[in-house]
Amino acid sequence: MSTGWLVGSVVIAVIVAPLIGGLLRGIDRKLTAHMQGRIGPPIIQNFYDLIKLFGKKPMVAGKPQLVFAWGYLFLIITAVVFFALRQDLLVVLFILGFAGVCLVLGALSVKSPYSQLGGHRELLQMLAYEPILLLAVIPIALKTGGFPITNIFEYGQPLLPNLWLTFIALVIVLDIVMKKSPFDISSSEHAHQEIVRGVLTEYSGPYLAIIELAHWYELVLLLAILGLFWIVGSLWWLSILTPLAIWFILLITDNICTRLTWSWMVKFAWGVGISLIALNILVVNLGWM
Amino acid sequence: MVAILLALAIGFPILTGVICLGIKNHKARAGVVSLTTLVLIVTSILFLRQGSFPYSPPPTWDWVILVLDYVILAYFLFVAIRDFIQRGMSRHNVLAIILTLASGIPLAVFEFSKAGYLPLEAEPTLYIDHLSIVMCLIISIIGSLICVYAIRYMKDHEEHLHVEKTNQPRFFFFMLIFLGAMNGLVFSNNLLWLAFFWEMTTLCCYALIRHDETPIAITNAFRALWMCLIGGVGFTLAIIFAWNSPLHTLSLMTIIESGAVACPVLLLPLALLCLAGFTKSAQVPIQGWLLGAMVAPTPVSALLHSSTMVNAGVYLLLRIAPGFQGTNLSTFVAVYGGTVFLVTSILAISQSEGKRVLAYSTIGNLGLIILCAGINTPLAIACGIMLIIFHAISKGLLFLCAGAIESHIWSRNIEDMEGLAARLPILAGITIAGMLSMLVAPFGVLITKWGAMEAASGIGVWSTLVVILLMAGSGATTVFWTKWAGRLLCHSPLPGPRKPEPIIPLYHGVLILLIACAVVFSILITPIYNGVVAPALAEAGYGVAFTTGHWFLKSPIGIFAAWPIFVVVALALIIPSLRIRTKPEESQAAYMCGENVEMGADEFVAVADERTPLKTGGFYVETALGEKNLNRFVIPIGIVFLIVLFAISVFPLP
Amino acid sequence: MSILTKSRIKSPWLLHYDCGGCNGCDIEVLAALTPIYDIERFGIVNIGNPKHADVLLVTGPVNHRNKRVLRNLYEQMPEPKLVIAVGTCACTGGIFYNCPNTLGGIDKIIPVDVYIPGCAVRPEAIIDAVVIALGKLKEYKG
Amino acid sequence: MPWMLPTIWKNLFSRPVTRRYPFKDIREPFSGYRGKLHFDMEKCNLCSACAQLCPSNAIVVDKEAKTLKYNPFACIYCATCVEACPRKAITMDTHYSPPATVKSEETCRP
Amino acid sequence: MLPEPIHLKLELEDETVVGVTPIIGYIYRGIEKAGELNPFRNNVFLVERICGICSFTHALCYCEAVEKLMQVEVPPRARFIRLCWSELSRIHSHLLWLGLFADAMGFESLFMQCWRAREIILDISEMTAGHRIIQSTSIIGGIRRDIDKEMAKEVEHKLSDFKELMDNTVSPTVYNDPTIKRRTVGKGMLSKEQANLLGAVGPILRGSGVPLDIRQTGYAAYKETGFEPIVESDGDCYARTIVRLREIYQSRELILKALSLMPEGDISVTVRGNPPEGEMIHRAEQPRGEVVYYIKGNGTRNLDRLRVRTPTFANIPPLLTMLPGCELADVPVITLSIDPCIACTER
Ligand code: SF4
Ligand code: SF4
Ligand code: SF4
Ligand code: SF4
Ligand code: SF4
Ligand code: SF4
Ligand code: SF4
Repeated sequence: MSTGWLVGSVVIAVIVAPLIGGLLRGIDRKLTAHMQGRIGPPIIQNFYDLIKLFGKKPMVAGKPQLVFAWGYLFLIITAVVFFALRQDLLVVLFILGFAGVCLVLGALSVKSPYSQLGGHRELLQMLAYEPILLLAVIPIALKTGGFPITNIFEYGQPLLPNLWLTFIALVIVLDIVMKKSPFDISSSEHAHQEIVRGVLTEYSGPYLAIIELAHWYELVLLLAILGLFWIVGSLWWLSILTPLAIWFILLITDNICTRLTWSWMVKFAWGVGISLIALNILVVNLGWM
Repeated sequence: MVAILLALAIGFPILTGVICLGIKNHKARAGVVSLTTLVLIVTSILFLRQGSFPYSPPPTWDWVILVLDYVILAYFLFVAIRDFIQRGMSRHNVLAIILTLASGIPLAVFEFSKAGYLPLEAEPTLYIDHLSIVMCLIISIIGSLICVYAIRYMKDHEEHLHVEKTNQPRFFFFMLIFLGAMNGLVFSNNLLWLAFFWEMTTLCCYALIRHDETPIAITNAFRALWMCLIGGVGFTLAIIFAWNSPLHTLSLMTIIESGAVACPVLLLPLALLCLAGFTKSAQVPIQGWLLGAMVAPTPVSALLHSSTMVNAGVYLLLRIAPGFQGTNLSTFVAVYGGTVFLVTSILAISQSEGKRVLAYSTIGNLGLIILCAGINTPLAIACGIMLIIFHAISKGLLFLCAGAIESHIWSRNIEDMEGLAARLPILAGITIAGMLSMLVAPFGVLITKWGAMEAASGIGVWSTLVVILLMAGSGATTVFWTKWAGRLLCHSPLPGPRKPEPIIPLYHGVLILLIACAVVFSILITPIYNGVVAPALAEAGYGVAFTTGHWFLKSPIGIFAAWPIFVVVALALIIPSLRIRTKPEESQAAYMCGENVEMGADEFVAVADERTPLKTGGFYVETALGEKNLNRFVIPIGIVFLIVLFAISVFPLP
Repeated sequence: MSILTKSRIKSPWLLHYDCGGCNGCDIEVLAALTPIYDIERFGIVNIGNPKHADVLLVTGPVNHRNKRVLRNLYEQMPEPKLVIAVGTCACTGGIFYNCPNTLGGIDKIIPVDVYIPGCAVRPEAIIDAVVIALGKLKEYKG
Repeated sequence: MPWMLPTIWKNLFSRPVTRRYPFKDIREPFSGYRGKLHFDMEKCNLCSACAQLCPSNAIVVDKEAKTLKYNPFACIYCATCVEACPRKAITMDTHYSPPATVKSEETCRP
Repeated sequence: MLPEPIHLKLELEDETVVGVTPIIGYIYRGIEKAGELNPFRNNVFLVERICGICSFTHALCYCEAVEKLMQVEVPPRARFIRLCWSELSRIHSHLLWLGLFADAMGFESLFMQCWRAREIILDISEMTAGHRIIQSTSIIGGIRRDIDKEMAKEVEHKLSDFKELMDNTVSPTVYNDPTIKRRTVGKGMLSKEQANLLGAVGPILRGSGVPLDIRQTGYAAYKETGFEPIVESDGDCYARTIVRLREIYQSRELILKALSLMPEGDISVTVRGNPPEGEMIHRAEQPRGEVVYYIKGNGTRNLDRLRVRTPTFANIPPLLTMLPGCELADVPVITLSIDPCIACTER
């Protein structure tokens, strides 16, 4: 790939990703509303929210909080950039992990009961999904012969038929990261449960906006990772459609079940997610897929 | 020239240690210690410039070593028997006696029967290569910094404990001779020499854990002693089996070069050396001694139990790894290391005492290095070596931070550290940075984790298991580090007026130096790789692990770009401080359902309108993941592993 | 109208606090969120956290115990912020005018932007009130 | 889990039940709704029966000044006054009292 | 989304609750005192606003207490219509609760469906009484509005819509959904003995297997319509949920029965004079359980004492025994399972 191409894709990724993310969140709310028999907000509602938040008077609960908020955003953008540059997938995920740590530390840095609790829950959430996310890279690398995303592009065959077990495990991760039922443990979109808004409790105004923006990037990045499973010449449109379909299924799941507890989540994620991937690695190793 | 260098590296600290024993004056002792450390640092750098070389001292030295070896063993016997008499029989002193005899008697019988009153020689006696130079740099630089730090720490420590007659001469004696012993250990090629220095570090370890002479310290010292002596027994047996093998040698190089594939008989001595390595690195099931060792003064923990002595074990494994390449032993070592990593990382979650968390994390990271040794590919070995470097820096730093914090709050409990970021911003900041350096992406420890993952993702059922252990363990480490960092950070948004943090040059200086090392080395990972790791790999007969370009590390299957992430982190740190001048009126108290007593106080209104202080706490899952609960499984698992170790080395399957 | 003002008008997040009402108005506030009225159409979310909220909906006549809470919540909301007194008892004390432990209206404690009469108020009235309150944002400078 | 599925699926593809107040599909209040109060001062003779019975003190009749003051922000819309007025001077709208930015009393003079 | 402020001071160990102290007083207004200052007829409107959820039952219980004290015979038609409104408020209260309960478990779409069904009930209430939730139709001596034939038809029609909606959405989910069961079955256990000992009332009591419901005493028109309490024996959050869900259906049946059995006639009698000297206690079954009114007259138009004992107050001790030992995530679920109403607890 030429340098121009690379620079272009980075610029597009950095600018377009949040637009898609915001739009997806808006559609999410709209669809959820419709599923509940309501009309729901306009699709671009989340952009209004974001701009409004940026326009609010800053209110700060301690300086470290801000450092971590910015750190969270920047690191996620870095991950997106690395992804756009088709760098090592494992590195992308490590950066994402760092970003997650920032979010938790930001929450833990304020002595507030809700924020503390939310931080700890988020941590457990990371405990649940991080290993799966990182492990998911292994079967991909085994198939394509390396960790860089370039390899996937050059592989020449869709990955999904062989790696659907891994794919399912990643869907679980996506559900946890999107904080949808049954995994909305550390904070919930609708903020009236026992921990108010968990990790976000003590952020306000522009800083809340920063975190929100980072969430958008994160969502798009994860969907893009799911999209990698279809990347191949003529079927490229499937790599856009599949993640969207998955995302839609997750929306439905969100609406048909309750939130479960964190201990269940960790058990489920480790038990099911890790075994799925382990099985997949094994099967690939044995050459059956 | 090289002889002088060796004398400076090994002999000089031992000499100054002995001198310290006689110095009563605090200042003078500080001078001697500082001088030693300076010499050591310079020497180690000269070693780096010198490169690898073999060296055999005159045969008289073999005699000296032989005699001193028995002296040390005799001393162990003496203290154990004395303890038996003074404090009555206990599991620890009995085992110490038995194991001393078990390693001393066979050795004596063997030496005197086989060699006919002559010390066994091996050519060359000492061999200096890049792996040992890396170790020497760690020992000399980090070890020295810790000794410097200890000058101040021991003063505070004794003041806090109201010690009447200072014990510092003895303390620094052991600290310094330990540095010499470690250098000797990493340079030795003759197994007998190696075993001697090995016992010498055990001696220092025992003496330093015991330093405070409290009953618990003494008990834990004996526990450390007998557990480390298992390694001594392993060494003795390894020597005997190696000599009795067709190679008929005591030279480590010869054994490794031959390798167990060519000569399966060597599998047993190699497995015994692995066992010795496991004990020194406090791997499951004998992790107990390292945790017990945390009663020692903090510089001891930093020096022996994190950055230096425990590294001897993993050093040995990396050293002999080429020897068992391609055998089941190698697979075993990888799975074992991974299991230890996972188990200890989970155990660390439930710990509320800071130093115990550090100890578990240390054991876990050593497990990770062992895992690398077991994977045994160039990439893995490179990662193992780099992990030794970065882990030593970060963990040494964290222990020293724990010590410095302790000297302020006189507690090691994580819960008591709540809100230190407000009270001691510099110290807490360094500590948090240190934790992050253990945990997150651009720092060296994670780069090596990345490499290990890439290396471990090879083909095979076992590699599947190993990566899963590795990843699950990493998940657990995130939890305990983040939790601890969070406790340090947790403070109420509007704190009252603060006293500025007292700056203690010896503490802050050393800490800043170490954190700078962690950052700079992580950024300079490519020169470090090219400078020391790549030659070490080549010398051990491995292929190329990474190529470098744009200051990125490239493996055949991946690329790691560290510095761009650093740039981002720097931005995240700088932007808020540039853009946001927090005005006081922008600060706002935490949300407590509107029940804050007044803005700023971290109290809320509760029963009968009383002010109730807000208490927050970390998350420990003590009931589910506590030591009591998990050790029921962990120790048997460890024992099963050791049984498997012998099974596969005695009956090597194809 | 600048895009910021427009966004502010399009995205009011509510914090609802019951200062001692009878639940009548409170459940109507909730009812406004549900399918029949669905105030999320206007971008309104019930956020439950003063630090995120733009509009404070208060029901009830305020008593000597919760006035402190009310003031704290109000202070923890970042500017620009609006307050709506929901229901007769939040406006003046209403039926509780002679109860010994009521203060008679939340405007005794914090400034109020819009008053909704009614006991209990209808969800439609809440929608009207939010619209009136948001009108005030057009003049907001800061 | 699947038991909610038919519902949300149906909802997703059918028109939302939302009444689009204040734009359209507004359900008019039922005829008996107790809304805004109107005082017909032609009929009123300031007998103050309403003021005496009002449970929330929303009506004050000042016979000397010949005024009847009514505070819609204190009224609980219970309709007691409507039933009590001997001259049927008080009526109730089916529309609720509108929200306002200031609390204003209505002062009525015959 | 607990709409009301109660402050539970929780002591946590990791995420397990080890201690609970309820802190109240955020809603206390002094209604009972005001009840002595107001004329006794006006108190109807005041007690209705002790709480806006079962406001009608408060009014009914107060009115019947005063009527008993003054020995007024209420026309039978009034008693039947009172029953209708009282059951309507039970349906809307239970649905409201079920919605909040679902929301506490993060089941938002169920919440929305419950509240959507509830709007039908509120429409009935607005149509018959003139207001969505505060009916203000019961007065001393009877009721203020009649439900005529046409209106009764309309009500029946709406109630069958309601049943259809419930049958298709809410009920199957609550009965079958595994995630709901996971969060509620076995949570917040209260045995039959404990329930009796700690004085639990209402669905909590019946959820623990005790068949006790004040409607059995046959006030209003319950004697004529007949009534059997609904009981579940498991004593956990799920049992309480099922009790309430079944009561929704039962209430619908009761309304239909009352509408069909309702005799023609006056809807109120004129009550003259003031309550005589003397005391009276009257009980009624609110959605949350037994409410007790105590009044003391002194021959003037003001009462000497008005005292209300409300169901949530009685249910707090059982709550405090349910909470310790549960996970933090279960606290809202368990707390909500007693359907706490602070407004009337503190008055
Ligand atoms: S505890 Fe929860 S529900 Fe209660 S006031 Fe606080 S945030 Fe609201
Ligand atoms: S205004 Fe009326 S209905 Fe609303 S909270 Fe107050 S008393 Fe209750
Ligand atoms: S009761 Fe009727 S006539 Fe008498 S003052 Fe009131 S409005 Fe006028
Ligand atoms: S409707 Fe009721 S509260 Fe309003 S003025 Fe009439 S009597 Fe008073
Ligand atoms: S009367 Fe109310 S405020 Fe006073 S102590 Fe009792 S509960 Fe608390
Ligand atoms: S029990 Fe609850 S709903 Fe019923 S009157 Fe009391 S507070 Fe209101
Ligand atoms: S225990 Fe009963 S009688 Fe005593 S104060 Fe409480 S409610 Fe009144």
